[in-house]
Amino acid sequence: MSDTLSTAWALAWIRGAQAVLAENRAELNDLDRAIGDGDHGENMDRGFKAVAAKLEAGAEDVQGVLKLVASTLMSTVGGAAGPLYGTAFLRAAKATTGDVDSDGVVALIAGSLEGIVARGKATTGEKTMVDAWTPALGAAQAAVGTGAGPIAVLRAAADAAAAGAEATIPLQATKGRASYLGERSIGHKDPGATSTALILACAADAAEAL
Amino acid sequence: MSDTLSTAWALAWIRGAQAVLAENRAELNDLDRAIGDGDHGENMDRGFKAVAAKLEAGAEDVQGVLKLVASTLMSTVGGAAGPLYGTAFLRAAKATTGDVDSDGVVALIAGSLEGIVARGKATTGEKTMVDAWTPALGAAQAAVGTGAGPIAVLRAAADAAAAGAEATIPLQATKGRASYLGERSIGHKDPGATSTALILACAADAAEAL
Amino acid sequence: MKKLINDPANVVAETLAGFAAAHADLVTVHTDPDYVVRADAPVQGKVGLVSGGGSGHEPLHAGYVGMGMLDAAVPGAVFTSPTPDPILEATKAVDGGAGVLHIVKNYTGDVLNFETAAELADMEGITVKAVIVNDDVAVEDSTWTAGRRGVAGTVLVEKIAGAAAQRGDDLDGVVAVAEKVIAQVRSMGVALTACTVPHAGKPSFDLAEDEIEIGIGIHGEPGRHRIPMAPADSITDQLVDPILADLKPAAGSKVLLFVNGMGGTPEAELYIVYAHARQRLEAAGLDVTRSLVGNYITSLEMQGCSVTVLLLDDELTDLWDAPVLTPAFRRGV
Amino acid sequence: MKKLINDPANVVAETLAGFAAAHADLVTVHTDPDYVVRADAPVQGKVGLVSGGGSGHEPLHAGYVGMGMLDAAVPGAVFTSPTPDPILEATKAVDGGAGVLHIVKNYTGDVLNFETAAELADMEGITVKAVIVNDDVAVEDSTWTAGRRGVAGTVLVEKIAGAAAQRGDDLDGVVAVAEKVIAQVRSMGVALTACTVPHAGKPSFDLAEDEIEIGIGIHGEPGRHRIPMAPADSITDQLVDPILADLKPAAGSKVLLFVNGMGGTPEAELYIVYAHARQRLEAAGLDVTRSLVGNYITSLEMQGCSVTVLLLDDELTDLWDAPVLTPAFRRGV
Ligand SMILES: Nc1ncnc2c1ncn2[C@@H]1O[C@H](COP(=O)(O)OP(=O)(O)O)[C@@H](O)[C@H]1O
Ligand SMILES: Nc1ncnc2c1ncn2[C@@H]1O[C@H](COP(=O)(O)OP(=O)(O)O)[C@@H](O)[C@H]1O
Ligand SMILES: [Mg+2]
Ligand SMILES: [Mg+2]
Ligand SMILES: [Mg+2]
Ligand SMILES: [Mg+2]
Repeated sequence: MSDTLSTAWALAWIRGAQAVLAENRAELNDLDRAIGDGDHGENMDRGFKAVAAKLEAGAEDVQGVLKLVASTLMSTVGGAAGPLYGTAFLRAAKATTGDVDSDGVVALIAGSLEGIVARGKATTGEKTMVDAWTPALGAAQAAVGTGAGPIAVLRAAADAAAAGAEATIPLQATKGRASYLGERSIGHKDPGATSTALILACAADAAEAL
Repeated sequence: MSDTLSTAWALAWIRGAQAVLAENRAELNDLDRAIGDGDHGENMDRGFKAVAAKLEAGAEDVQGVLKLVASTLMSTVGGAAGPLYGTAFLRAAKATTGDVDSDGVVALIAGSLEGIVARGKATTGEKTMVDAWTPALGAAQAAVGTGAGPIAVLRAAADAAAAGAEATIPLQATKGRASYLGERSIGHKDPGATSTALILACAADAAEAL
Repeated sequence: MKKLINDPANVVAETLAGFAAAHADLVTVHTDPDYVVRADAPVQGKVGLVSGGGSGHEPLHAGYVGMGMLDAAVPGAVFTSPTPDPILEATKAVDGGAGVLHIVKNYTGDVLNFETAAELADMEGITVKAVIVNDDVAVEDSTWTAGRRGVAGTVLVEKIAGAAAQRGDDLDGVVAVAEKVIAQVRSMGVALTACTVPHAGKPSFDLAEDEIEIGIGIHGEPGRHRIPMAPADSITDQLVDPILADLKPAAGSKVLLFVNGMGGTPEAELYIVYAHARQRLEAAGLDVTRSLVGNYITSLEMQGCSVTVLLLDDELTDLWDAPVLTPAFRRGV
Repeated sequence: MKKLINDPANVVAETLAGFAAAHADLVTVHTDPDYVVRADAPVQGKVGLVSGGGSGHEPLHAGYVGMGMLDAAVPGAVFTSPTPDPILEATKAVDGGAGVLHIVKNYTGDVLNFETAAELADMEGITVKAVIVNDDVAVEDSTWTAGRRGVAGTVLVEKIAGAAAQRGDDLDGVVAVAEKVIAQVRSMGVALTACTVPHAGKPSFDLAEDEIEIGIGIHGEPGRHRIPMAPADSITDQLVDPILADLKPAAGSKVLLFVNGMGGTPEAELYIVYAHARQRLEAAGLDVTRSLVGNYITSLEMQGCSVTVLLLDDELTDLWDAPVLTPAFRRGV
């Protein structure tokens, strides 16, 4: 365990995310099938497969990895999730420098969230991935307040994102494709919030496994 | 029981046929569905409903009834069955004069068969209505030979038509829509032979009920 | 059965009512008996073209009534040939003094009803000739069968014969052009699903979830044999192979390649079939100089397609390219 | 799932290959990134029109590339908005110096990806403006939702804005025409069956044998509510009523009535819907002066349809009637 997360962590995170999103492809499609158009798992899987293929080329630092993820997602995912995740990773890269400590983890998550909100103009409670990123940021900040190291901060964020994703179930969607369903969107978990929780869990897993 | 069948018989026959074809509409459709396009019951029902509506206007003699049936079937049934049955009834009318005795029944059936063959160019064993009309004619001729009256001649013809229809089951179709199936037409009863048997049974029923 | 219909018995009549209202600039729809004619029929001095058959193949035939194609279309009940009366009335309505050509798909019912109508028209002094389209290689053609069915090639016959009539050919000339197309066109179809005739209320045949029917006709009748579901390229091979075997086109021949949708297949899939069929024709040394892809002769909502190949020469190419203005087919006007 | 495809991952690429071969006279297809342009692009001095979105809606958008309509179409994966790269490349390929209009259907994904592409194009010195089509009255339009979806009205926007660009309007002029159409067009759809996205392999939603989905979108997403199967006239009422309630057209207004098939519905059924919709509009005092009936913007093999009403004035009527020459839409040429 070290006090900062390096390029190796970033690479392990994204490789792990690729594997986890591939595993959860069908489940994410099913969630999207219920309140959207059934392609979210497909989109994320396609995007992270493309990312993984490019990662082989290597990246100099954490920010290099994040930028590669950003541009690749932007150019391969399409749909709503492509520009949203693309901007999220781009802002995460811009919000940090070099290896990432506890504050860096907070900055990374805050940057992601800001990017998503800047593009998608959603706020909390609209049943989108914002409802996973927002509690993740809150939990990360709280963990830093208790003096936690970056690994523990990431874990706190990941757990909060997972809880946030669960908490989208009773919400009525007012942004994204699910909003077309009106009240019928209630009772289903948001696919984008779910993929966010998976990705953040991979970040924590990768950090713990270092 | 009389020695000739009159206009009342012809009217009762056709009314009975209308009822029986309506009852057997779905069954004839199903037979046609197996080796054709599933509309034979529909076609016959539509045609005889139109005939029944026109019968109200009345007809002077047996031939008048048969001609009305012919022209109405021709103009309402369509498909293969329309021109075939239309021509059959037309030739039946032309082959007889006034009330029908035993020889008249034979002439009526012979006329029908000739009309069908003239139009459709089928011979026996091709899995068509010819395979019901041909044994019907043979049986009628045989019955006349034994001195039977017109009612018994009709019943013999009807029974032979029914047996002929059953006997189409093992045949491979070489005429009509069922021929497109090649060997796959084997094992199914021909819908047109079946409707022929129904119609001739109604003729016998009507004669017996007089 | 879920369909956008009211009463199954009124499907054809209600369809014609909508068609008449939507295309009043191009066609006139007569009811009782039902037939559709060019708005400017009869065109004096021009050979009149009449086609028809059971409904359920839309846009065939009514969609092809107009300048450069048909003068009249006669729609029967769904999948049931029309009776002689409306064929006769349509024939009378489009006779401009140069005679009338009946374009008949080879089905016993169509042939018999058109034959009767032609006899009746003849008695009224109208010269009628008929051509029988029989392009379906799925069916064995022999004196012992009802012969090959008429399927997608009908669209090409109607377009090309229509152009010949429009340029002023006489009746024998139009017949000759139509016969040339018929001699040089072959088709083969496949169904992924059956279709449901409205008044029947259930599918015309049963097909398992992993089966397809090769050699399907256009009337919801079963095809020649069933195979397990396969990739598009393999299915396409099974349509192209019998066409080439039957047509035996010389290498270097120019051809028109027509991939037709049966009504329920997404257009994208038709282009996938087209791409492979074209590769196959090119590999056989053929030059695909004209193409048609889309739903032109359908079987209600059936999923599937047919492939049609027409051998072209300069005359047929010119007639194919000639202007046409109908509800469903417009080129060069 | 039975489809005429090879590998679900290659559906769009193989479709484009077939499309390119079949329509080489009208369009050029670029791959990697995928986009389709007019064969004569860029047209110097003319505003370039680019549209796009997920595939699976064929003939939209690629079928509308050509003279008098779109200059380029950008197909994404099935039902998934394309990424910014191909939109940017298409934008560059059709810029003839007069600027480029992006016609975007109102879906978060389409809007975000086109926005990004427009920013990138701007950085390369190309003036890009965008219009957002949002004609679907099934969706509540409020600041609290993603807004109404863009559906069948898109076809009319593309045709009419395309005609404005073709006659030489400048970018602001074409935007104004497109915005006028968007302001005056409303649609509402119904699904009788769901459709199956190839890579998903199962229907996008579940619908019982006796249920239909009112207010369906075009991406296989569920609609607003479910009702038991009903006669066509009653279903049509449920599409026409909300359109009239939202559009509130003055009696005597001239309108275009567009009945669009979702891909798997027989054309005959569309005319039945058209007939009743037209009756309803006429009963409301409207004058149906233009009509369009057919599969113009589909959802794969979905069964169902949409009704679209566009308020016309003389300018829009003239632009609607203007010549157009594309693979899927030809008038007056
Ligand atoms: N305006 C928005 N802001 C934030 N997230 C959004 C927004 N719109 C959609 N999303 C997210 O995107 C997810 C859907 O992504 P995806 O299915 O890949 O794209 P599409 O909806 O274009 O098919 C939703 O579950 C939601 O979390
Ligand atoms: N050439 C023919 N000669 C005699 N009968 C025929 C011939 N062709 C078809 N048939 C009869 O017609 C019947 C089918 O009638 P129908 O289903 O009403 O017409 P279609 O085949 O046009 O749908 C067949 O079952 C057969 O008995
Ligand atoms: Mg989605
Ligand atoms: Mg039949
Ligand atoms: Mg029939
Ligand atoms: Mg999507």
